[in-house]
Amino acid sequence: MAYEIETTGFKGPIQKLLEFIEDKKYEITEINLAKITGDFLDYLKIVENDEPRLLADFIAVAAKLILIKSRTLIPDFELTPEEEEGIKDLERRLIIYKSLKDAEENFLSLWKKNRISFAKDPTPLEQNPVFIPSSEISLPSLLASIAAMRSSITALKTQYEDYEPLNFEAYVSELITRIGKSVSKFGSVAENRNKNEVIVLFLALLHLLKDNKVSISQDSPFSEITITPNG
Amino acid sequence: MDNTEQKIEAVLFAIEDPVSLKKLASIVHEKEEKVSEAVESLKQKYASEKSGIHLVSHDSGIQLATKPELSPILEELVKTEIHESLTPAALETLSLISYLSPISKSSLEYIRGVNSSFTLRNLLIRGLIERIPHPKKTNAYLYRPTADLIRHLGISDKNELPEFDKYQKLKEEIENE
Amino acid sequence: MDNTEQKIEAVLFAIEDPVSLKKLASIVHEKEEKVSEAVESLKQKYASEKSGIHLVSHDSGIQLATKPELSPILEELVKTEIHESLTPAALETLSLISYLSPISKSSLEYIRGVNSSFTLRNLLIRGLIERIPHPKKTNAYLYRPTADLIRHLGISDKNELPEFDKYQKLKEEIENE
Repeated sequence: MAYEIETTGFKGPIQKLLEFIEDKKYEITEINLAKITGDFLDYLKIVENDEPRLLADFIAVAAKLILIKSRTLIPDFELTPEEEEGIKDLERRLIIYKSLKDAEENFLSLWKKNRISFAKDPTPLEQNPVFIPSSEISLPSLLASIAAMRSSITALKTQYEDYEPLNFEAYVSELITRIGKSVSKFGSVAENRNKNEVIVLFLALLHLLKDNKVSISQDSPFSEITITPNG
Repeated sequence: MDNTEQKIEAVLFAIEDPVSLKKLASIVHEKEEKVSEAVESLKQKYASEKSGIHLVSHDSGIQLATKPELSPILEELVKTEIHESLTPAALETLSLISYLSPISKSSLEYIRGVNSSFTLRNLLIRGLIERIPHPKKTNAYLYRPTADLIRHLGISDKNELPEFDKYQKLKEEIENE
Repeated sequence: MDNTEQKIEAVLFAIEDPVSLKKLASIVHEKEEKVSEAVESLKQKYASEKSGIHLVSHDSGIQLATKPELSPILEELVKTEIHESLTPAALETLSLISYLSPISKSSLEYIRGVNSSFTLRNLLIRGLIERIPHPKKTNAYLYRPTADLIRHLGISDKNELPEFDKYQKLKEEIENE
């Protein structure tokens, strides 16, 4: 049953973010979130490798961290009310998640104790059960029931099969090719891409920047980003 | 604290069948004499108190059971259960078993996405389905509609179910997973 | 003599699954209020006395079961399947559902930050959680622990989870999102 694979053992974006903060013994504040943005972006590579199905969830959080980081770096960087709300929401989720981690500890300690309260063993099934039909059982009702289940099975399959992981590496190399040896605009690179792709492209750009492969410049907030290849 | 009595009560509760003193002693790791005393004390407790259950001794052993004067209530219980209408979960399971029989519990659960132990038991007790040993797995079963159900539906064979062929593919799909 | 309590005890003993107050009331032909009082008194009796069994409460009803401290004795007698290991994702989801039940998939995903469809499906099939229709949204569900899970945690009511109350406030907050 191939598509029952779970995201076993792999940490979600909120959990991972909390871990970065707690490793540094930080409080959950916007300033501190900005400080661990780099760690989180580095971690995306691992996600992409080990659990690509989770990449989209991670990117959604990464996008918020980038906003926070930008605000700390660029003094008059302005956020839309929705972006502000998104950042507040991220902080709130971290706080909720953190307090529920304690609940999980409590739960696990009970589970591990293995102190089970047993119900009575079900009575053995009779050899000759009495036939007890009911008015709900008819040819049309049985057909309607299996038809409904058929469509839910199909939905389950499509949900799994339609999934296409975003390949970070591919975006980085695509970006290198697009930029080539000449100066490019990010706007033209990101043209006709969906939101997730634009975010990945932007992350790929930051990646190149970190590796000193490119230099970037932007005249004012929200204006075009100019990419210049190094060397 | 000595809790032999408590242990014995729990064991008698969990096991439906009569249990011999000897077996009880081995389960609770105590001497038969001590177990016998504890059983006596339990018997007193249930007899004296306004309890709905009591301890019965047979040749084959000791057993917890409902008091005989309460049997009308249990008849009432059976009546209530029988007249209960089929839940949507039960109808769903019945439909799958009718169309895809013989089918295993794990295939059923895979399609329904929920645990089906309780529903299967219910359908078995009502004589709507029956189980046969799984040809390949030990201690596993395959489920199929009873002849009574087929008759009740007014057909002579399950393949007369509406759009029967169309849904056979569903079975292959699941089994290929 | 009024023997509602006695009758209820007999019924609870006879049925293996949790029974709702409503169903109990219809079987013993009494008002739900009266049944609820009798259940409370039974609960006290089993809890206070050096009994080997006790009453477990669940959203779906009440059930008689052995006391958790006697688990070692019974484990040898009764086979149990659900206490298999939990993956981190399953553990996280299961603990959230236990503390915040009934909870929607969207609230769960809001907290966890990851799609939880597969984990929920696995937990449903293992019989650790169950779903009920969402009271306000069509085709949506709320998730809660099963009676089996409550018993496997060795508690007699989900509000016996450590620091349970603390998390109920948090629940309101999340629902206001």
